Amino acid sequence: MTEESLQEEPLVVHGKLEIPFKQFVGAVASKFLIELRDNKRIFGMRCPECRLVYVPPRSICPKCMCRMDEWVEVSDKGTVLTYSVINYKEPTQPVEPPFVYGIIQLDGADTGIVHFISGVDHENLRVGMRVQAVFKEEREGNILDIKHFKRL
Amino acid sequence: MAKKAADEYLVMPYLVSVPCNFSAGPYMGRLLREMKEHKKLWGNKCPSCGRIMFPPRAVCGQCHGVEAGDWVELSDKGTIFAFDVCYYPYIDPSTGQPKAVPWARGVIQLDGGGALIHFLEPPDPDKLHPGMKVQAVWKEEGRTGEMMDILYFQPIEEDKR
Amino acid sequence: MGQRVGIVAVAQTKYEGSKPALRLAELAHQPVREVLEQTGLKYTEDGTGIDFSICATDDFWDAMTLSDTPIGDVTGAHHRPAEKVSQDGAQAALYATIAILSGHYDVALVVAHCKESQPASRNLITSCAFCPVCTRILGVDYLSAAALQAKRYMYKYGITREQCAKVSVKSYKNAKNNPYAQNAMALTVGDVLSSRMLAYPISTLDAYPVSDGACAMILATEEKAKRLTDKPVWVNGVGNCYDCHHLGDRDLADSDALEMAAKRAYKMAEIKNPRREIDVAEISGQYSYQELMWSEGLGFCGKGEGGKLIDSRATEMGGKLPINPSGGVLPGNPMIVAGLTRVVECVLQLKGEAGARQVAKAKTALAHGTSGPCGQLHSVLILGI
Amino acid sequence: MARRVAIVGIGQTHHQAHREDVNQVEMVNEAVTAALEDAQLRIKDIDCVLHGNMELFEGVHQPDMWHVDGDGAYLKSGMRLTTGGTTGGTIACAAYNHVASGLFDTVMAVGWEKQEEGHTTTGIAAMADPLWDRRLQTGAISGMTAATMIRDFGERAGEVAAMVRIRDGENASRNPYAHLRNKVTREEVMNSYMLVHPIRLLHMCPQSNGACVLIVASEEKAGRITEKPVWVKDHVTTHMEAMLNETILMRDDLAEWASMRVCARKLYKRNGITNPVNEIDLFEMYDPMVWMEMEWADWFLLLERGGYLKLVEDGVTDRNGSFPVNPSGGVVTTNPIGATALIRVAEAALQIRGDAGEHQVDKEVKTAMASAFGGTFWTILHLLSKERP
Repeated sequence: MTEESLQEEPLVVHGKLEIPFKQFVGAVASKFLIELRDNKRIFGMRCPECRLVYVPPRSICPKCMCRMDEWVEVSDKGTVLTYSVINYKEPTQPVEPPFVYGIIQLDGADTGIVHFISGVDHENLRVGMRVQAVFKEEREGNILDIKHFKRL
Repeated sequence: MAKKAADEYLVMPYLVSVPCNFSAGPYMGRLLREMKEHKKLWGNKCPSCGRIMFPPRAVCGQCHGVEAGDWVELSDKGTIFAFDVCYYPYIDPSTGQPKAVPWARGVIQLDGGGALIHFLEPPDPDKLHPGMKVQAVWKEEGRTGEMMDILYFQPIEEDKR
Repeated sequence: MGQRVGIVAVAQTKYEGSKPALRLAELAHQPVREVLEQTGLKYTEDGTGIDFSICATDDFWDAMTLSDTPIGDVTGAHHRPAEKVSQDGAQAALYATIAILSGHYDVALVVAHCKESQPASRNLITSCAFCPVCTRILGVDYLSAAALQAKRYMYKYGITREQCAKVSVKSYKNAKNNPYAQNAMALTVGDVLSSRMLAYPISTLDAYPVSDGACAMILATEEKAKRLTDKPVWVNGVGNCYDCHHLGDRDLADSDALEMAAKRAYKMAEIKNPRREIDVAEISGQYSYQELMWSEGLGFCGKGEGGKLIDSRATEMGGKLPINPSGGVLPGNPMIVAGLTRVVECVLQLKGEAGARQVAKAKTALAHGTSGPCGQLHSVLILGI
Repeated sequence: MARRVAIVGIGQTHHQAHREDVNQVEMVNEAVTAALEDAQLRIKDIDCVLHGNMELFEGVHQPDMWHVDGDGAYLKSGMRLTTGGTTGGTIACAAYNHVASGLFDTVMAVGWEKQEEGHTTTGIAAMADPLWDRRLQTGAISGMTAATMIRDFGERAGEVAAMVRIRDGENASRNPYAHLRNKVTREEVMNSYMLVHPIRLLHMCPQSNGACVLIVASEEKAGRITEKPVWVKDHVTTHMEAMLNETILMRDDLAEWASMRVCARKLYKRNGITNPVNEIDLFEMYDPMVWMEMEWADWFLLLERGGYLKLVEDGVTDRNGSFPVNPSGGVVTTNPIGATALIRVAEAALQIRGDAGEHQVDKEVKTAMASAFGGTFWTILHLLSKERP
């Protein structure tokens, strides 16, 4: 072997890491998503200690660590807490950029939910804007059963 | 709730798929190039303990960070130290696809030093045994500089039982 | 506390957008070799050498289960104790401090490495960190999450894009004094504002570039540190803290976890007034707004006053509290490594070895690291001489 | 200065193949809740939470971020340490270090895995070098150890392999948390499905979903929390070089050189142990398959090659034997990988407390040892004692 081979262009091998996964959302989140899918209704969960209503609902209060089982139906209307216009593309994104992410606090909920905001000129986006969930026609039992939130 | 949801447990399937640019570095890079261009295996020596490191690498882990010394050409013939035969189809993380079974692999001690794990043919526990002499079968066309440039190791003729 | 932990050696690679010539272990080996040479230490457990190794590395980033495996060869893991912190490197330095204080180990090596250039996009990796129940499917990653935080922060406290852009301008300017920095340039606020928008309000120059690099350090008990170097740098305080996960559970404009982490570190280091007592700070801000937000969390200014702080120029070189004389993360430090780089830079400052980026008379320094989306986990180390 | 550290709380899930009713966070919360209940503590009493699991088993990047929502780490200190199969052992070491440092009083270590959400063998195969032998992996189901045991001991090895599995099944049937709780017969073991020649299904650990939580505390706190503290006397971590293929098997001095023996020698030397089988009362061993227990136990226990086979044949390692091994049923009956090594420590502690219930061993347990295995032959040993060290 010759010394020249040390001077060669660095060898970079194109490979990949690819593994399929399937994650269970659990009984509580299943109920939440089934309600979205079957009845187009949005539920939250109230903590017995801090009384906060969490949307999306969970079985454990992340702050008090207690079990929650008080379901609360919340509105499909809410207020935008923050937003961003996304101008870069990744295969992980379910829609084509540019698109808008927002965190929306639904009426009756104490926490926000991350989702898409659509149908608003980007210059007109505002924190505090009122929006409403738009459901998909064909729903599958995931959070994308809400297609996006539209301006009220 | 209006309608009591049945005990339906939802699952979110998804695929982690990350294309990667793996730098081979000067040591592994040199080995892979030699495999591609000359069908040769090269290792390097630890100047401290004298062992042959294969695949070659920057430092000897056993000597705690001693940097590698001379290059050594290795044989593509060797002896099976131990082997197993896989009947369990699992998903290869390099492809995301299940691998066809059965397949056999052996820990092969190369003549003159160095060792590797590689596929063995035939994948039949009755036709392989520890101590058996084996030889690399190289890909003749389209070598790309990877371990699979060797297709598999097979028993050397005179030792076949 | 009767015992102190001292940092006796630090090293880092130059940070670059891509280091195609090096494998991960070879990358980690560079700073490790340097700290071994600086101290003359070997990997021994007979009381004369390094008796514990910690690497900061992550399986997703390295595309490898047990990403610490190949690194073990260069950290002397063979037949010896080695552990892996799969988070930001500042957590590894913090853990090394704890491990030495425990009395179980005397001298610890810490090394962090990452090649953000290895995966096709870092967003492919960070999107896997979100709750798979309701968030991941939306395609949110650390960049888009940061944009949501930036907008919330700017809205709540009236912070302007110009104020954020000033952080970028300062960072890239300071980086010119740092030979290890990846990108260094003279920018104007206008350059930052007009750079390509990635995720409003974060534009290209508000965000750190893809980066490859590694850094390492050796920490030791007080007694051994004094023997190993004339200029040990003491870890006087450490603190870390988690926030909750769902972006909508938090008011993203406030960094409760950082306040808590800082409080813990200040208490241990007996710091009452951080703004006055700390001479120099290295803060992990991957996006320009973060330096302002984290400054608030660290108590360098009041809540919502991060914008005023940058306007006051107090955090520039020559100011009362220079932040990121090295340039910080914005000019380019990879995830996993960035927090440890902050610690390394603080050590160089305190030893008076920071060259053109030296802050005069620095005696107490603060290093900050963060892991997770929108600063969900913060680590703070207070260093002193 | 170093402080004494005691285990004061233990919690586990009922480890199972299927947990479709809970997500990862909810599953982990079950073990957290159980540990807090065991210690009679509330989450506010915990200073610090340490997380451990493998990212590529479930595909969640930095899962501690999400898991904070169920393990109580909100506004607490903590970190995530992962070292493969040894992870549970590593976070137990880290929990000890955190408390001994004097900076934390009560620390919770959380190890978990939800194997059904990914592909265990795929995740393990991803451990190999992507540019070298990643495509040649059979994950943890490597037939090499079994092959060399059969080479050296012939049919006897196969018989002992069955005996170990029968013992583990018997023990697991008494352990309500174990995953595979059915007793098995020699014929069932011998005729089970061939996974990777010569390893059969019943030689191998299952893929489990589960979590284990350990709460450790300073001497002062421990005294207030429990009347039965279990003291962590010592822990030793010993890794090995990265490359698996050439280093592990092809050495004449393998028994002396393997990390198991190197680790054990360090532990014994530091703690004045000369005859482990006599001086240690019980061993919870991380054995991903029965063959590995058979080979590695010689290394751990400083026996001649094959010495352990005789111990198994003589019933010494049975639950009512003089040196019980894996009275919990061991890894061969339960393996949520990130939790597995922590379960070893937890089960050893339960035996010392005398709280193991149906699977409590007959003899009194004053000293117990727990091992962890991971990566390329990495080993951690914990030595626990009833008496304050």
